[in-house]
Amino acid sequence: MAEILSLHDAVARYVEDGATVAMEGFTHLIPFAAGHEIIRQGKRDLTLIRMTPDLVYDQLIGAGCARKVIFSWGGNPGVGSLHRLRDAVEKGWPHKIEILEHSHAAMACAFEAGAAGLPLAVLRGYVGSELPRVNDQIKFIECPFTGERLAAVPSVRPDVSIVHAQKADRAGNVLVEGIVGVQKEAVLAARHSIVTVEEIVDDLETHPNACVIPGWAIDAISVAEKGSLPSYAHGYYPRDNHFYKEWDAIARDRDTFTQWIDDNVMNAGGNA
Amino acid sequence: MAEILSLHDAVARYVEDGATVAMEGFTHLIPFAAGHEIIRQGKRDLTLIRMTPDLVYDQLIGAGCARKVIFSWGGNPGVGSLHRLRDAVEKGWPHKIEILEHSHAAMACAFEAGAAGLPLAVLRGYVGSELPRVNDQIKFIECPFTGERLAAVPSVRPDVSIVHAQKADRAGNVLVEGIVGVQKEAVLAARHSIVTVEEIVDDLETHPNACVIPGWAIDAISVAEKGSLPSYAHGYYPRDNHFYKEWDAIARDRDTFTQWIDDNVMNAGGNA
Amino acid sequence: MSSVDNHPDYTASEMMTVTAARALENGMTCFVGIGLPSEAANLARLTHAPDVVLIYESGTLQTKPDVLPLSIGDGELCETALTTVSVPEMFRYWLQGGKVDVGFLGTAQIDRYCNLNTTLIGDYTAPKVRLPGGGGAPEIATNAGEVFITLKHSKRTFVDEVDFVTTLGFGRDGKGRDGVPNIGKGPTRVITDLCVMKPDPETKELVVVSLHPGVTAEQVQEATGWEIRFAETLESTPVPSARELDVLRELKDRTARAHGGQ
Amino acid sequence: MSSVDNHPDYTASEMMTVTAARALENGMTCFVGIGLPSEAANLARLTHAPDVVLIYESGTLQTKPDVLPLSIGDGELCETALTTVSVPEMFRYWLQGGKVDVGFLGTAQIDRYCNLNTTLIGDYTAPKVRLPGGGGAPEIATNAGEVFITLKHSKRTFVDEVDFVTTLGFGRDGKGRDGVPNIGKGPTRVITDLCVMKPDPETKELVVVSLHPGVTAEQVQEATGWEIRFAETLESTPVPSARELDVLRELKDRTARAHGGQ
Repeated sequence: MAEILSLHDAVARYVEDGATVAMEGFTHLIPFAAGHEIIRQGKRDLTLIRMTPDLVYDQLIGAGCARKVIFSWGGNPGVGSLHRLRDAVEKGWPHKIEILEHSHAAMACAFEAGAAGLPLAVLRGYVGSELPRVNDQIKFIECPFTGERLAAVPSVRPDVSIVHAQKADRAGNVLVEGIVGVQKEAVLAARHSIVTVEEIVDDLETHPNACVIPGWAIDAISVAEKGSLPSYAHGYYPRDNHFYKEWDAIARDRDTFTQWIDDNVMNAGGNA
Repeated sequence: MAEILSLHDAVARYVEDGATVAMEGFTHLIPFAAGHEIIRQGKRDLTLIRMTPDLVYDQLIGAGCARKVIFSWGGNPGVGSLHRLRDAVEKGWPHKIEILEHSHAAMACAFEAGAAGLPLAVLRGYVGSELPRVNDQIKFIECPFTGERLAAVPSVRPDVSIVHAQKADRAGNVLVEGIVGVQKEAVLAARHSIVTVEEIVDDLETHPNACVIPGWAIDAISVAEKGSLPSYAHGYYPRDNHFYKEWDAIARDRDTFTQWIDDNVMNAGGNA
Repeated sequence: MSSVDNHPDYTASEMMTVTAARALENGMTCFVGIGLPSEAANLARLTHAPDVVLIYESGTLQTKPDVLPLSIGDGELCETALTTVSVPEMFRYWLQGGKVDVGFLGTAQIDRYCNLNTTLIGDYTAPKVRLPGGGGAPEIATNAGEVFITLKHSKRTFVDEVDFVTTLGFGRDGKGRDGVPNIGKGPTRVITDLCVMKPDPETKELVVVSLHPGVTAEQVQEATGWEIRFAETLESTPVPSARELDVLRELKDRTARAHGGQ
Repeated sequence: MSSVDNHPDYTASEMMTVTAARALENGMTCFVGIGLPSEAANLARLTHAPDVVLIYESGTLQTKPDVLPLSIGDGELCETALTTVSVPEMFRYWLQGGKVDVGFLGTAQIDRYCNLNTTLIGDYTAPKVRLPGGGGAPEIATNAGEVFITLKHSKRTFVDEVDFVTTLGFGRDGKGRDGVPNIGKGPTRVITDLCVMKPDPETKELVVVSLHPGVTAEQVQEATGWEIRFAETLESTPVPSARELDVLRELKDRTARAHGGQ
């Protein structure tokens, strides 16, 4: 049953050094506030899973929280590279990280399979791609009915998943609306889950088939107003495309990056 | 791209003798009007797929349309047996039919896999059940990552799927709301699809994550007002529970059944 | 069935429903079968377990029906649910995904190892009676944390050997769950109109642990198709409270009015 | 690039976008990559193909953005979509389920057999440049009915051997799709700022079929990292119409205003 906790307490309780962490949100509803809290608490050796690492993982990687990143598209959308991801992979700064890369289809299926309690996802994928050559977690199986060769990947089953959503009610039921990505899957696939929300309301005021995650499937709810900026929250605030462009210059250089983290994360308090 | 056709013409065009047909709707939105049209047109040798055959398949079986039924729960919900299904299986009236039975979980996964373009569905299922002994379409595979034994069933990929929905817009986009069952999966898994709707409207007036099936994924839309009675259409009319209870007596006897079909289906016109 | 002093009159069927309802703890997540389980689960929700989470296979999550559904997919279930998901999602994410504490099932036949038959009486290729089939039960029984079973007690239902194992209890030898990974505990109690039974922790054979007031061990044996075991210390099932009976009767009255009203 | 008589001035980049847009037929279902493909697909929708169905991997089905998205999941895509589904559903039901006629992709590197590299430059374990990775492309390229590719022409992008096959064109030998069941036709045209290329029907090697007005074969060869083939009858790509240019420029202006406005 979801407990309403401060973001500080939720991260302190559920994100352990060395944990496998999935922070999801497909462009929309990216849990930046939670990412910053992880940086502030100096978590280390995390295995970070995310289809699109985006700025949130660029920041965590640059801040030294990551040991390994599992992803399927690691860029700054519409802008260019994730310089901190590249610096870690290419030059080992602040330390070497391991990467394991998939395609979007495979990762989406792996989250889905994790939510479905399966050990693997099966897909018509990776045909002719060289990704299976560099990712030993991609295998192939034969369909026992048709003989067709199909790709298989292990399901995603994180120690903790963190997502951001529009709102929760007082029982901790959460509404996710708009581009829902793999958020529900991430929560259901994980051993523990934290959902940050824009607000807590009396009534979700929704429709019969809305994407609602029941409170009893969530461990902690934390209010984090504007908690997905510079990403956006459908119905609350738009994406700060300007900042996404600015990030390119900030992250290109180690010093400007570190300064930015100091100014905007380390010394920015959080909402503990 | 969906074409708006009379139900007569849609069934005449897409339901061929010998075809594999899935008519779905999980208690809700069962396409009775379409079932009656199939009976009126005297279609024969159909392989009928449906999780819960319900009265609609009892009628089709009793009227002699079915060669084979694939299902997972064949009762009159809350009332008792499907007497026409039983009479066909137990006594071969009006002729012998073949049955292939699954569990709900397996059939739901098989529809899902069909929609997903996969030849098989994988599930943690059938453990200790004797169903695999009588259904040679249930196999077991080994997970290449964990070694776990998992059940596999062929995906459902019908020649034609027929579902009922609340409404379509003029471009043939369909809104399904409430208990959505496996309707979307049935449509997407099929080679051809017919959707009957209560009405055609200018605007579906819906929300960002509604269950909408785009017109270009559907072959034919037919207006069939009250087309799911005695089942129901959320927002339009309730389930006729009374008729479900009455059906028990009607269907128990071959003569009363045949009379009912004559009076209510054969001589009832339809909306051609 | 006669009443006990200081308690209101109740029927054997009410005794069964109330006892089944009491098995559900507040806050549990329960995947509910239609019929007797649904009646018991909703009684629990309306009495001691207001926060019990009821899930029906039609996709209705955390539903609070005001009247009992006739079918597993009545409109009432959707209208009172937190949300309604597709049927594939229900079986994949919620049941198979391990979110269900208890599966609550009825059955047509049960044997001493809690194997359930809802498929047919007789031989599979030439059945004497064709029953509805497995429905959700085979995977509810293995993917839910544990399973409660409720049905009326008779020699027709409690049989020495089920004609078909639709749904695993503990297998025909009681060892059907041994060594199977990622499987629930299986049946932990069976509630009938005569008594409450639990599997022996070792052999998994059903043992009568509690007799309903006024019921004798002989009555239970007569209604059971094998030589049934009784616990050394046999409890007497607590009788229904006046409130439980009131709530149950009001629920059934509302239901009858709603379903008769068409 | 200079203009042709009776036609307005246009840039090489506009020529590329307009030509890419014209490849899409009205009513086609197109899975759209971000950047150049998105610009071309929306231009098609706003000109000759009003009923083209645009799908983005963020789950937005049949979307009609008024301004071009910066990211694949901009709010604009959801707000103007017929409906928005989960990302697993998008890849499973819509792409893998065979509902997509055309995948429209960009790339960092392409070889003569249309294999695409968006993973890295150099060696996998010690990359010179780490690129974003596969994203949706590997399965778009195999599960869509056919694939259009658009990118700027240069020796950096048109390479003799891609450093990594992220996404299958026709394999390093041109035979990568032979005998593979349930696979799309693969790339059927490549549109650059210089020309249009199509795979040879037999060998699958890219052949220049059309030069943009004012572009010479030599220019194409100089911008290509292998000895590129030219069709025997080389067409001249039709120039953009005034309307196409107007619509494209208005779209880009609206986009700049929208994205700069924060």
